[in-house]
Amino acid sequence: MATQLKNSPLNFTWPEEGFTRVPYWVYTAPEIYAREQEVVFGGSAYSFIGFECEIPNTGDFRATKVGSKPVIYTRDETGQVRVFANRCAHRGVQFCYETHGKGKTEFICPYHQWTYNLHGETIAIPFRRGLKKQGGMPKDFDMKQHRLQELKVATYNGTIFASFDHGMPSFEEYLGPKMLHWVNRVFNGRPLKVLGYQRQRLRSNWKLMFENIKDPYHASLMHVFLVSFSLFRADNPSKVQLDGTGLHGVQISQRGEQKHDEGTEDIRQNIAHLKLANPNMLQPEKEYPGEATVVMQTIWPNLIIQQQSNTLAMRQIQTVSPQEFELHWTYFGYADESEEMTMKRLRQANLMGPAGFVSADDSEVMEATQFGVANYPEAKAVVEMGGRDFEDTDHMVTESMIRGFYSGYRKIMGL
Amino acid sequence: MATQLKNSPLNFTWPEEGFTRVPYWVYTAPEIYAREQEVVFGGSAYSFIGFECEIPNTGDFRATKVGSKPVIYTRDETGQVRVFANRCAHRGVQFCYETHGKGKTEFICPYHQWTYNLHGETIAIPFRRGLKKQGGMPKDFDMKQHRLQELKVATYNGTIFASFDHGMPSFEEYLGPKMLHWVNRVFNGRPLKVLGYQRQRLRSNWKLMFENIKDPYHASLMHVFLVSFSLFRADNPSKVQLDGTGLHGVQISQRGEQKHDEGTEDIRQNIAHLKLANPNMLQPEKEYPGEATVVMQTIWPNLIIQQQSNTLAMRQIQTVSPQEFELHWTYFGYADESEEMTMKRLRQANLMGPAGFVSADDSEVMEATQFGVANYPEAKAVVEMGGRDFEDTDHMVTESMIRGFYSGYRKIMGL
Amino acid sequence: MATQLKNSPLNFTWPEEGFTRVPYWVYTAPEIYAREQEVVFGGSAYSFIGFECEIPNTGDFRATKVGSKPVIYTRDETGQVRVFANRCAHRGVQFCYETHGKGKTEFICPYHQWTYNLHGETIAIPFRRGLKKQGGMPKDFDMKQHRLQELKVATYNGTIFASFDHGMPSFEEYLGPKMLHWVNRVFNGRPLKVLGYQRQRLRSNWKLMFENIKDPYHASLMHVFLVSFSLFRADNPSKVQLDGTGLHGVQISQRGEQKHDEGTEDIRQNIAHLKLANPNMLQPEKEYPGEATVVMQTIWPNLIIQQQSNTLAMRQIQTVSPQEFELHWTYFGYADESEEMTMKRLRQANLMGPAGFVSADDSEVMEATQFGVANYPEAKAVVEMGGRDFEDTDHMVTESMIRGFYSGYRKIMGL
Amino acid sequence: MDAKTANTKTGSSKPSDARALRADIYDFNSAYAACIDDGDIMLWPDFFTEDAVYKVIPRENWDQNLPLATIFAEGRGGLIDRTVAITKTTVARPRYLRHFISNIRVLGTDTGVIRAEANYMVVETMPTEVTRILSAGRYLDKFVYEGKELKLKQRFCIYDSEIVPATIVYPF
Amino acid sequence: MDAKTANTKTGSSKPSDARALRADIYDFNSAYAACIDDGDIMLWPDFFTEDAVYKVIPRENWDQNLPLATIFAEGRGGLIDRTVAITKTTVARPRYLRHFISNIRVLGTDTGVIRAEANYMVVETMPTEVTRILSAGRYLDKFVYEGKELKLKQRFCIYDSEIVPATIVYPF
Amino acid sequence: MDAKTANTKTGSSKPSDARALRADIYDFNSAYAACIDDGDIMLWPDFFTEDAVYKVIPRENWDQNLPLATIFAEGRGGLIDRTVAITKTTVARPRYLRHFISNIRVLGTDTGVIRAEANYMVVETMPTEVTRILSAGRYLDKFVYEGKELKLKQRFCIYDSEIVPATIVYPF
Ligand code: FES
Ligand code: FES
Ligand code: FES
Ligand SMILES: [Fe+3]
Ligand SMILES: [Fe+3]
Ligand SMILES: [Fe+3]
Repeated sequence: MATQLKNSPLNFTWPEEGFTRVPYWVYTAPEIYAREQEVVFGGSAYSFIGFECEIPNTGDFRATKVGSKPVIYTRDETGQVRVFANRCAHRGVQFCYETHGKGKTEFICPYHQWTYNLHGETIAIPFRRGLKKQGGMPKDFDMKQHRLQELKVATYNGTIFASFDHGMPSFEEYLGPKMLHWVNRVFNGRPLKVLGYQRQRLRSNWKLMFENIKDPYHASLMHVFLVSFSLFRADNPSKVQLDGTGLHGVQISQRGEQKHDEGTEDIRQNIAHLKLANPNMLQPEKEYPGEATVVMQTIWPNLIIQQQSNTLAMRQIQTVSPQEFELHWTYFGYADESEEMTMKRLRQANLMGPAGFVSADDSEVMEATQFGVANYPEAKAVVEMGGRDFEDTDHMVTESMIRGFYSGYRKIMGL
Repeated sequence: MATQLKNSPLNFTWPEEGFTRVPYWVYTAPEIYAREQEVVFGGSAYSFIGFECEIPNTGDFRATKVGSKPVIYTRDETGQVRVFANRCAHRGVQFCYETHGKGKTEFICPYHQWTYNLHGETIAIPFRRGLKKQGGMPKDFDMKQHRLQELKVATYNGTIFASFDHGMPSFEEYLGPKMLHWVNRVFNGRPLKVLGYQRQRLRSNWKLMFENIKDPYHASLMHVFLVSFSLFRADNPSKVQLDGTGLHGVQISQRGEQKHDEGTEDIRQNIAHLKLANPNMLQPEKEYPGEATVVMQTIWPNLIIQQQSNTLAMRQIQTVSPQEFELHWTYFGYADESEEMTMKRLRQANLMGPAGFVSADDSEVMEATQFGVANYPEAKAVVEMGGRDFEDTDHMVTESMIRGFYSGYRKIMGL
Repeated sequence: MATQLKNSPLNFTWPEEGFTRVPYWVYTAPEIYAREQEVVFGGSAYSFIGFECEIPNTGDFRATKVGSKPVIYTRDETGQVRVFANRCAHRGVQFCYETHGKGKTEFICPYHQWTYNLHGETIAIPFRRGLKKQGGMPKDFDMKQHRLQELKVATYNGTIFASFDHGMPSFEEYLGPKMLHWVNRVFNGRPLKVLGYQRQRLRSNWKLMFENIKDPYHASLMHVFLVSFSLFRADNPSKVQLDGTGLHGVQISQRGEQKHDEGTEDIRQNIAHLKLANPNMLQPEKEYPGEATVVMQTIWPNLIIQQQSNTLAMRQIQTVSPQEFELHWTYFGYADESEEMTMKRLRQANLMGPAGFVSADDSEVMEATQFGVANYPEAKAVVEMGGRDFEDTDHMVTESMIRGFYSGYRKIMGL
Repeated sequence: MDAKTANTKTGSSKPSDARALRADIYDFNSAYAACIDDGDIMLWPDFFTEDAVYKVIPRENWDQNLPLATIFAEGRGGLIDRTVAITKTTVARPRYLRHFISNIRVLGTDTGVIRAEANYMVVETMPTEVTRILSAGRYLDKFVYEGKELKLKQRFCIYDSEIVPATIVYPF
Repeated sequence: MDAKTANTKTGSSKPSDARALRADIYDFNSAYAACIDDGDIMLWPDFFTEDAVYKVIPRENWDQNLPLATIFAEGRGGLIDRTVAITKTTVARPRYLRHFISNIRVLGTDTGVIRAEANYMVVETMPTEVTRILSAGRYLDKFVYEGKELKLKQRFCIYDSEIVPATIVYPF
Repeated sequence: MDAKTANTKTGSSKPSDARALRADIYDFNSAYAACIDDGDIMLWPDFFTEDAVYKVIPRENWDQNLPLATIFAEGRGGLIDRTVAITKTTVARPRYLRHFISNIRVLGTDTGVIRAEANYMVVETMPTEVTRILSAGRYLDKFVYEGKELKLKQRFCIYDSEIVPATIVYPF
């Protein structure tokens, strides 16, 4: 993937219909993938990194990825969160072997023990001055010029985002007030706690994950479990909102009654009579103002914020190859919540993740999409549900957010 | 593989000797593979799909592939066989998850339940008119323009072939009378029955499978089992025939006596004394007019019709990557044959397939060829046994069919 | 990998700093890898093949690889060592299936039994003259033109090297006197014996293996075991030598006392008090003149000669893909040595190989480097320890040999 | 022979009833696996007690004392709901699973509850794909006898394979 | 101890002779695997009765009641022919196989014929390649005692791994 | 029941004490694996006798009678040195190992030394990677009883997986 050269033109032509079509080569071409690493994940965007509560103290750290690029996040002695490429300034070693840890005062690369403080500055190079007057680095070698690559960090009410572009505006500006409103709903300043992780690798292009979650249309049709228990129904009050770029979006909906009517007549597999043998798995409790019970927000380029009833999770997208991505789920709650509420979240977690009563459908269909499109590069998707433009709607019967996504994607990719 | 652009030139130069040489880059280059998907499997050729008897009734279906392209075949309510790309018209999902099934009246994509009748026409799009006057597809959206991609189908005495090119001539014209003659031998209108399947994946380029089977020369040398039991010997009466393009071919031969003479003196491993502890595995019964006991026919671009004694099989080639292909064996007999004959076929099946006393040699040598050539792209095969042209012969001591194959291949590939 | 065309330009630009920087695309780009196969392993270099004592008698043989190219080495009836591409002259089969064997008077390809003598000449082609006057090779077919591809072989005191370039100078000239001096130390004409093999596959580019072993700087820092037992210390007398091209190199060092002082104060993990519960694993015996106890010599393009105390091994690099290589270890001793000495070698072997107390650190850090650099193609290594040029030194505090390596590499690759 | 003679004969370090216990668990696990691999998944809850707890837990959560499980079925009801979802609501591609359960260890018995462990590997074969390792890990079990039948009061599947390949449809 | 005391002691649900039976099958399978993995393949037929039937069957054929097998050896003779082909006529690259047989289940005994099942995995290592899963599936067995020796009257290897990686040279 | 009745009842070909012996080895191997997979590697040497020899040997060396091993630990001391290196000096990335030990065969006993074999598979999971086969092969064991405890006097791990994926950090 390293062969893409900066600014070399991509020999691909987007269908003339524009963002109501998605050409299938966009899910498979190595050149596209390499360019995405460069201008999407390596470019001017805030990628989700993790939570502040995962690294509460100075020297706590975790490893993650921005796209395919390994990074670590840690907290320095001033309490500031720092994000660095997990790549030694000397000869590139992924110097941090552990996935997480604590109590670091510095990071030492195992290879030659170049040592970095919690600001990513190189503070020690063994034998820099040589040994017994022999060897060592050149006199004019400037350690300041050889430090860990740092990312610009934005923390927001306990969440951590970062960008390889230090010219980025503030996170608030990046998201804009409309999107920020929904972020504020869950991340309202209340201290957070992590309940655990789930991770899965899909043989699917990463963009299909966004298409999936930006697509309320499917939720009311494919997810028999959701629909049967009316956790999500097309005919429940609901809306879709996008930011100006189309890259960020949110779908808002509310739970209904279990029933069979217009909303479900189109849904062949709806099982109105379905009952749970152990109902305690689904006894949601209202915890946010307003009627919305489901808010799924997508933040470019790698995050889905999931609030489905009481199950809260960040779904972070990591890319592996043109035809593989990983989904890393971090489930969370609030530090000061009751044990009962935590238990509700853990029980409702059965809906989500690699074995989720709902999400399993999605991981299966995303791979099925990749297998369907991978060998038909000349064909294309048609994305016209709800019209041919992208705008906010007061309903779920639309692919508006997908059109918005590709509108923004094409600009960034120069496609 | 999706990155090959239509009509872009291939930067490869065939050796000046022409089709008596095969340059080894033809077995490994991603650009060649992508072009093959486009112009060979996706182009003007009839690929073998399956048998009519596999889908006897309306709504029966099976999944297979044309090259790397997933398709399904089914039977509509008029009894006509239909072949469709297994790719939803909406956003590309491989909508048919099952490998086979029955009783379909329509195909429903799991993602958004776009529904297709057995003609591949889109007959239902949930929320197409929106819900409660909201959303839905644009007024001018024409379902007719968004249907399953259908392939042109040719059925011939129980076999099913299909092409992505709807301008194809009839199957009879495609094969020509000389080739058709041999197809008619086995597929004479007698109703067929499937005895079972065998599948294997080889780390080898798909063309090496054709080289192998278009090469009677090797059979009398490598296959000690065949030779020792005189099931196939170079000195048995035999011949080779090709069609005008060189792409299709057939080798015809007959069983001889177990012996040791000129025909085998060149065959070092011939074991004239070899006996079966359980002879019932090899008690062939004559079932076709004429003396031929072995007829191996290759039909461009993905089929081998195998008749070795009483074991009948279609060997379908599916491509996986430049250096991998799969061989899918469908063993069959006649619906009205005796149990004894069926048992003979099942016993003789020990000769063929992934564990075949004969075919195991072939799968091993095909991988050994790939490993031999993959890292010597600058080298080339010499294909001069039996001369430097391709024509019919009354003997097996020739690579005529391989030369014919590459003559046709180069024209189609523009190489 | 077969798609690289001879003499096509590589679209990569080396950093202007020159060989004090290594751009990370050099470890991942398929085009670079393909070119390396062509001009490095397939070009004008002597690759290590094996030992003469592995094939003592006529007809003994072993299989190995030059880069990614499969070859075999054998001994002909005159006692001369021969190296051939393991690729049949007919249609490319890796005709030698076994990894090693003996007693061959000829090599017979399994596919059509083309037969080669121990000189690689084609001596038999079954049915070459046809059968019963039918078929066969063209009258003017010249078997001499179709033989096994032979490599130019150089044997030196029991070692075997070979090159695809028959215009190569002698091995002595190739290495030059300075490098030859160190080869002579271990390979002094004393008959050798092989003690066994170890093999490992690393998800790392092959050049990182050379960087690792051409880097004495890391040894005194990363290898806690080495340092703690003072088997290798930066402050032990030691030196580095290169040939003129920079491609070959050697580091020479000597054991010291277990201690804690300037040499180790920079080494955080030094465990001065470390003791072996079973000391017999480390009771080296002097066996060469001079003070040196550790001599690690790198011979372009695929060999490391290891002499660490009494453990002797050839480490042969085989390439698998741009991001994978294999290390094949052949441990040896002298045919006439005492059982005690052999036992010392076997015990000290615990230091090396896939589970080595020392080498395990290296295999781990090589993969960690690949993972660190693979997705940052725009970044580069800084290689300035010991200066910005490459020359011999009387100390270990230098990356001189790495700079030399890339100086030579760039010339050969045209980068 | 009785335990004692066994011990004297072979120096066996285990009383014979521990042997029989492990043998029962071996048979239980074999039947359990067969139910999932080749049998009727709807019968899977019958291997558990009424108040059983079944969890599939990423090893990292277990090691960090994080409470999240990937599957969390409470009681026979929770197990039944899982089987209903598998068979009625989940839209998953067909696949074959195959369980390999080995290294069974009986850790002890308190008041009728037998604590045991085993290593498990589940390999998965998707149609037209080669067989792959879906999950490898450890069972943390609590068994009780209901009559002569062993039942699981607890099965925690702590999985090393933290990066799940695609989807977990059937239980481990 | 006798079965009854065993049962009272441990609540064991199995009579002791079923235990001994499974133990015999375990030992049989271990010897069977060792013969293929590390032993002399020519001795493989000795694990079968004179009239034995050995089949290697793709699971899809088994599930669809299609009669085709990938290997179909009838009687000791058919097994011997297979070993002769393996050792004398087949032109195959060298390889290592390794069998893992677990979850043995004794299903019952009728008139001296013991029906049993097991899960098997066979991993394959080709020279200079990493170890891979060659086949995973289930044995459907029928055993009989010839004297004190168990013999296979039937072994059907129903394999999940329908896409065979290259070639099946040695039996499962 | 005693061995004889067992034999008459089931035709068992093994004396009961051989059964108990295999059972002890099974339990031993399960504990051995748990020590490496989930336990404290520092306790690993306790599974061996004072004079034990532990080797990890590529099958090609074994088959060609080449003396080189990949790991060669002599005596309790050599085993302890290995654990010290693993925990104190080796700079290796974290990983999970999981052992699957099956097909245990008791080959015989001479003067208190029990010769046994087993097939083993060790799968490895690196952080953020899918589980892979690290090594498959065979144990060649010599056991002795120290009191009622089995100890390994010899464990040779002959591995088919000659191309080691990266690094062997923990023992097989
Ligand atoms: S690579 Fe990190 S210190 Fe040298
Ligand atoms: S992708 Fe098939 S219905 Fe939407
Ligand atoms: S390929 Fe070797 S003899 Fe034909
Ligand atoms: Fe969904
Ligand atoms: Fe053949
Ligand atoms: Fe090192």
